[in-house]
Amino acid sequence: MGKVILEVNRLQKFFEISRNQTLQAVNDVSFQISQGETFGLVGESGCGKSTIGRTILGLYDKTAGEVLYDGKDIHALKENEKFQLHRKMQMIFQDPYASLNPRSTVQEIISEPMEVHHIYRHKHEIKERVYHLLEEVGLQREHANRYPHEFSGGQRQRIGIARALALEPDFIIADEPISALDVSVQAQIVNLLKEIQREKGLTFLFIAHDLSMVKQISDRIGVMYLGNLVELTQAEALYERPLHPYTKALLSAIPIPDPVVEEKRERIILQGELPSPISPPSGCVFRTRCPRAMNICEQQKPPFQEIEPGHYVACHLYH
Amino acid sequence: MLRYVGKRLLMMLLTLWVIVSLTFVLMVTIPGSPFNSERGTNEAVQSNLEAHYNLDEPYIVQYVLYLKSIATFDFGPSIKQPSQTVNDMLGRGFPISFELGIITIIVAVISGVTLGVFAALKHNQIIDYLAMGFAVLGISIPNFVLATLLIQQLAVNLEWFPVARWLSPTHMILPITALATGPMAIIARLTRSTMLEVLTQDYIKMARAKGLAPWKIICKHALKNALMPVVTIMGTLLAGILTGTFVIEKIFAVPGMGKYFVESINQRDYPVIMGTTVFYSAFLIIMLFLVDIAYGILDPRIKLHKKGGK
Amino acid sequence: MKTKWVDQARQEPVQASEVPDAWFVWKKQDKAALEAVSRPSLSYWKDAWRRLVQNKLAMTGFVFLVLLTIFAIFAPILSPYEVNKQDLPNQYQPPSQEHWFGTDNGGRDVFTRTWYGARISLFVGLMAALIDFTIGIIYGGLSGYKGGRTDHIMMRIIEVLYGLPYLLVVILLLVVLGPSLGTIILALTVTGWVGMARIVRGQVLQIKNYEFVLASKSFGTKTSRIIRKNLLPNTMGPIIVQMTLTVPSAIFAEAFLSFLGLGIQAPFASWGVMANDSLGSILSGHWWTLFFPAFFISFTMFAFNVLGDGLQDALDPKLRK
Amino acid sequence: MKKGLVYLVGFLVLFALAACTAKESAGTEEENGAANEKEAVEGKILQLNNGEEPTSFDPAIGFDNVSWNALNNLLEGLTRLGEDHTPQPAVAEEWEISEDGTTYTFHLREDANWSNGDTVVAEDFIYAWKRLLNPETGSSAGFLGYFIKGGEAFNSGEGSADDLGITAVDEKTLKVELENPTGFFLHVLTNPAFFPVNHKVAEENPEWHAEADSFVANGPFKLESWKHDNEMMFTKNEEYWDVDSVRLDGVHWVMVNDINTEYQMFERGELDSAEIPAELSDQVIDGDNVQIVDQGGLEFYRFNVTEEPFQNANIRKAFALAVDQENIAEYVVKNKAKPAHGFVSPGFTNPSGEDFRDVNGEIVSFDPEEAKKLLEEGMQEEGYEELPRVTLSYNTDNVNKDVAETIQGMLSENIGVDVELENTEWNVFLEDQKALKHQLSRSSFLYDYADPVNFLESFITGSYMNRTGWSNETYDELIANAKSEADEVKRWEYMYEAEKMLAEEMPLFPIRYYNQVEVLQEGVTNILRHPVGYLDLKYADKQ
Amino acid sequence: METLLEVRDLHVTFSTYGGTVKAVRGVYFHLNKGETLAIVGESGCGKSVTSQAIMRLIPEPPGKITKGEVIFKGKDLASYTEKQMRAIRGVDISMIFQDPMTALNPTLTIGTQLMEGLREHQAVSGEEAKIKALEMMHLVGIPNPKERLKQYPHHFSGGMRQRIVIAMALICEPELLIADEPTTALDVTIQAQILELFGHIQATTGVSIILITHDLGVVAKIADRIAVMYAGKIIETGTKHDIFYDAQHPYTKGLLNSVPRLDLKEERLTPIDGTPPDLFSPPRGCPFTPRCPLAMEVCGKVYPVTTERSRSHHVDCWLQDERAQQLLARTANQ
Repeated sequence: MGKVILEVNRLQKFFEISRNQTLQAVNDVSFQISQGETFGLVGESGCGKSTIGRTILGLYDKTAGEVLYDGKDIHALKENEKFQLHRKMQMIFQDPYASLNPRSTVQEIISEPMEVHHIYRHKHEIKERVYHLLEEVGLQREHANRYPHEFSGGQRQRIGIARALALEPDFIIADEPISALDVSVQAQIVNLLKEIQREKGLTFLFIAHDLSMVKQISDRIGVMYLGNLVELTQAEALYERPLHPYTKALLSAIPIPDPVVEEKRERIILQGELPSPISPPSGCVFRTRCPRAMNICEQQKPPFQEIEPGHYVACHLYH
Repeated sequence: MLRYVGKRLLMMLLTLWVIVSLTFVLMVTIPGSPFNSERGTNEAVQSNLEAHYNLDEPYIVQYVLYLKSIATFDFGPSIKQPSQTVNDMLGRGFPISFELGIITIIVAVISGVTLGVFAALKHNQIIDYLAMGFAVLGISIPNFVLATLLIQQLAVNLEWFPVARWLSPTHMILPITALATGPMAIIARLTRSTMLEVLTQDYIKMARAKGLAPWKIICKHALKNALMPVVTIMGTLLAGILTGTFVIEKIFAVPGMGKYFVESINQRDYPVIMGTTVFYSAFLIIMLFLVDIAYGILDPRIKLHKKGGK
Repeated sequence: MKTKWVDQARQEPVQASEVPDAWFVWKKQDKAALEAVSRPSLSYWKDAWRRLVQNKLAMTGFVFLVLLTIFAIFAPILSPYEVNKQDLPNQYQPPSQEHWFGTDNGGRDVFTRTWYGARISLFVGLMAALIDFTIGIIYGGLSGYKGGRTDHIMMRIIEVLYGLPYLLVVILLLVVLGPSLGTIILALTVTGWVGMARIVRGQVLQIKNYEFVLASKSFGTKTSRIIRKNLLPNTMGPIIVQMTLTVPSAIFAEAFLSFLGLGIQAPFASWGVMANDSLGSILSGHWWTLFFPAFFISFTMFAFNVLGDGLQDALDPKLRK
Repeated sequence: MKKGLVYLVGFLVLFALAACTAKESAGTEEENGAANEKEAVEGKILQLNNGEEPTSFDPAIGFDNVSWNALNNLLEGLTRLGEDHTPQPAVAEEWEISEDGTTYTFHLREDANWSNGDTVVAEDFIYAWKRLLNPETGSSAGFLGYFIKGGEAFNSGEGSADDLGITAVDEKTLKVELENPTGFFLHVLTNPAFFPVNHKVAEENPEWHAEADSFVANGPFKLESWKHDNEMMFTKNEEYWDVDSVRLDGVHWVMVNDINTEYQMFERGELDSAEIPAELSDQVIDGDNVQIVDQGGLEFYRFNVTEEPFQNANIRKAFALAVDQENIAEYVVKNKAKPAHGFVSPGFTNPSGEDFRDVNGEIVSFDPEEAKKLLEEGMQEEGYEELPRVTLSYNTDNVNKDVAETIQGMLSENIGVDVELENTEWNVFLEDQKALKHQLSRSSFLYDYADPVNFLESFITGSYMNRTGWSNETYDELIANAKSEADEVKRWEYMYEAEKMLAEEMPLFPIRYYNQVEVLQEGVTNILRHPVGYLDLKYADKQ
Repeated sequence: METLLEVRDLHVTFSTYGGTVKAVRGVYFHLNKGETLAIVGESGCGKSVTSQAIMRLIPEPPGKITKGEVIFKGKDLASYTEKQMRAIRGVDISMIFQDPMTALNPTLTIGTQLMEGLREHQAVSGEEAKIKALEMMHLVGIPNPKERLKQYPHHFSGGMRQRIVIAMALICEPELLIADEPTTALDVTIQAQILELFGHIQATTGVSIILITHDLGVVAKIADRIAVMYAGKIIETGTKHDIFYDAQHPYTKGLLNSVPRLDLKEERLTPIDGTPPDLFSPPRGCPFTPRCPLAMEVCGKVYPVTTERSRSHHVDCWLQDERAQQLLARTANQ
């Protein structure tokens, strides 16, 4: 693994809903991402994974903690430095329908970041670059003059990827890039991302709710629950030796497209519902649904600790 | 909930205060005086009158006095009709304007919603076109033209209704028709479009999948949801109707408070201007508040004590 | 020969044996066809226009408005009568060869005056809509885009404006400034922009959270460019619809003001002034003096409304697939 | 729970609202009761429209048509205009005038009573007149009392009520001293400002005039009910001294402030009398049921002689002569309006029985040729290459607008001057006119009493009514004489002279004389209207 | 086994501004009593439209069932009047929609919505309806059913709502339940709960289920038979085992290959290239041709005949033809 490129330290992001209600979207999350690595961040909807992505990118202000990119706190950067940082860090969005401006042509969409950053002096250079990018993501240059709505979901997502690649970034945050797509197309996109990574040596933060896909692409995976990172380890380790009860339940909940395996499989069905992030449970946030909850879980928040080399977990069972 | 209401009430008072202050500023800026007359009066008489109505005081004192009168809801006598107090005028005029306005709203809502629902159900059929044609026509005719036409045709020529005044239910039909046509048309159009949208919703499909009778689906599932935008524009509509009442009241000689509104300004009858403005604004603000509450009742999702959320 | 095979399998079961052997060879892979986009390329506006054209009622309205504009521009020039030239002994002439719409109380040609009135009414309507549009976009856009406290305060201000008795403000304005085209437009827009601001705000609030705006932000785009390139083009649909409704309602409101005696400065007359001045003709039977201005108010209202409805349908993103 | 609260709050607000209005409308309900009695009033009820709510039934305050029309039938002064429009004995049965014409002694009728049974006494007049002139009252009719000795001083806050020239000789005798001999004083007395007030009632309840319950009448009718801003019911006043002459059992007044609606109500039979909307005039005016009565008054336009180009008399005259009054009357104002070719309206007869108008003749006549000539002359005098821009101002009103448009057209056609029109709301208009901010502005005058000097004195230097900036010593002198001269013949001479001066100097030019036009239902008779004076229903009848 | 439902040659079109969309283009399938049939396909393939067409819930206009028979218990529902259909809906056939957030009317209480179907079709008193409703709430596992009956949809989480929708669908004890992507909008852990619930319900009530989904994983556990749909056609049907272990159609295979397996280690997913066809103008022949790695000239010209691999396993693919097999063999040899 290369050097650490992104470091998230005890990041907190709260949203003030009203005077006395605060939504604790991200609460005390720490992780590091190394150069060339793909870091997967999984969790169910509302667990704060997208918020982390957006906070890292500076789209949201943090509440506490720090985000260091190349050792620099991105929230403390000057306007100009921030602007430069945007060249290195790009984002791919979840909804291929909403993430492309419906009034712009593909050409305009992909060239926008280049125009903003004044990368090329001539119009035709930008145009050539757009064609190149389109081909890189498996589309054709003829598509440049079309509008987003004329494309299928997968094609649109590829346009989004082309846009993210336009500035030749080092680091890409992919915020659920496949969850809105059809199964057969999901694989296209995942493969495309993998390919791009291999070719350009990019670092990825891959956010998803679908563990099976994340596993395909990630080197390491962090599991989030209700704003907290509950487990973090190598991808294989997570599947082979999940430690946190939530991770276990999450893994067991994923159906396997194989009737025989499926019939033999013992499922851990979590009871109850996800608590509200406005008033999360005391102690361990998972304790209300945890099949192995103990008294201490109610009183004390479990620390996020390294149990095995490179395997972090926040659970009282392992302390 | 109570906190919400308290907060809203406070907000309403603040709004009212701003309106009162604005009105006061506008009022003292306009040239002219309530004592202007063709013949002219003696200076002594003038200054006596001015002193009597505190018009010789500095503006700030007058302003405070007005605020005081508003706080006690006692606006004092009219300058132009000194034997009457503003409270008398409002007390007389408001119930009538209120009656006219409320019946109009009810008529407009009921007929507008019915029209809109039918049009939506018969989407792109002849009934739809007829209803919408009618609705657009309703918005298109200026109400003073409509009112005069109605009188000439239905009252004078056909003798079905009395020409004017506000005495019995038959007297009410023409003015209410003239006043309700516009809002009815607006409501009809709005109902139609929201109804069309609601009808495509999953819960309507779900209700159909349950095998419910069509009318039940319309009344129970669709209508309530389709009404919400109607409730939302109710505030604006209400303000429009209140303005419209002035025209209608004049043409139909309805003794409401619309005329005080205009005449008080023309005559520079300051207490009346102040009184009617405050009353009108307060009424409108309260109505807007009620609309909000009605919205909350109609839509259980709206939590009045907090806004937004994720 | 070929057509016989096409997709008929289920109706008349094709016998596999009927299919020539020669067809059982690998088909050449066509990468381009794989990503082919079969639909015709249309910009948003072209597509909307195409859909608008299909709407007969809306097109009727549109054509009417175009004709109206043409007439308003040229009819007074071509008319042999001067708009304000009185010919008292010739008053109240019914429509005839010489005076297509008859003459009014001053013996003036109603036809000529109607088209002059059209100029004024349309000008008032368009100006009001334009001003509403400008203020509405700036105010609503700012309020919606900034959000939070700014939005809160700006919305409160709008609430106050809502509570303000419109009539009072208008009368006061007209009293202070005197009647002129400018005053009337000012009176119409003084609270009129609120509706537009609300719509813009609602749109902006919705769109600013769309991912394409976030995307733009994510590569450091400046706010002004985001508003210009991302927000405004996407809020245009409802705004245009709102504008098509503002124009006639301003014309209408101007008519209402003329009823209050606050119309534009004589001897020029908008439709509203003309209609109000000849209200008595309902009684007297000089129907033409009222009918023509009233008809044009109504029909303009009608045309704008159906056009607005049509535009709403045409510009509705939900209908795009 | 939440829902319940929501309902609760909703109801509370509604209730609060209802409570507010309930409190205020408590008075209205009583009035409703009174109004219902109206249904019980049987017999000949005349249905009339008063347009709007009378300003006040306090004779000192209600100084306008909407008050006078009603008040003239509820109260009665010392004199009352008869069918020949001259003052007749009313509450005063007879009177003596001193040699020098400055002292009047009125003897009140023994049987002149108030509707509550009190007799009308001299003190009632003194009380009323003192109130009229008291600056505290704030009456705008105060100037009418200036004929009375000490009146002006008291009203200006310089004198005191005690110095007023009015004394009660005894309960039924009233002595009035005047500043100057005033030949038309008996006519002045017919103005409602001089109506008596039942001082006993008024002292007890200063607001006696505000409601029907407390109102005491001494005229042909009494106030049965009064729903403010809505309707009034008058019934025959059985206490009235001349009750036998009153033929109506009552008058029902509505307040409809829209001329079209009024006419439509008439058409439908809901009213017995209505004004004629100008548009309908051609169709209606020649009918048998139309009553047309002259009204003393003039519609005219003022020049502002302090503003260019109207400092020049020739230019003023050119404008005046370019306006065709005939056409304005016939086609614009309609309703048989009379074009004005002089300033004093017809109907004022001199001591020898000749009409003022006939003596002075047509002194301002439409003459476009002459107008052009005068304009050229005037422009030469002033050295104008081009006439400065002229704005014609009028106060917002449909008829005013039509007239102004017509004048605009005539000026353009006859002397080639294009003026701009400008209308403002009345209050602003008046302020501007007083402040001489207009160039050429529409004006009107209605006589308060039947003497030409009422109008003519408006244009003396410094008069409140002048508003032209025009000042002429000779004219001032003529008017001073016309006001103080005891010899009537001489006095009229001064007035002829004065009017001619106006035509010569032309600080204003006339448009038309006023008239009163109404349509009546069949069988409605004897509704009396005076050229100078107010609606009289004493003799009115209805089949 | 008794056949409960049989769909024959169903065609559905939608007219839109852009033209006519042929959403369902001759669909055949059947469902036996007590079994679970899964219709699998990607978005836009016509699976939802098929399910709604069975219940005749296609909004007309713009939709139109242009052709086809829907034989339910021996009777052709396609010939039923709207009134007759109403008596079927909710009573014999019930339906669950994809998004539990929108399938419930936000302005009515859960109780009202739960009971209205029952009260519409059966003469029951309010009390009886309530008892039944509570029973259903219990069946679908909603705690505190009594209080929750009085609440509004927004008080419930997505999973709970879906349970309510299921309860609503089952309250009249229908014989057939059509579930249109019932778990797509839910989180994995909740999805597992709901899938568990389906099994539980079928065991308790014996209801037949048509499960519409795009997720082959979901199907693996609960379906008995699977129909794979593509571009408005059912291209392969078979039992669970037929499809998962003996898939014949390249599309089915592609679908299976593109799904990541949590339990297996694999370096690279095999996606299906390209995009599904636009149904404005469906392609001639087999609609999968442009994306098919084994496409032959014939595929683009003629829609394949249905090959019966076994009694339960049917495939629409020219590869089943002998000549294609020969071609394959030849290619393999090279």
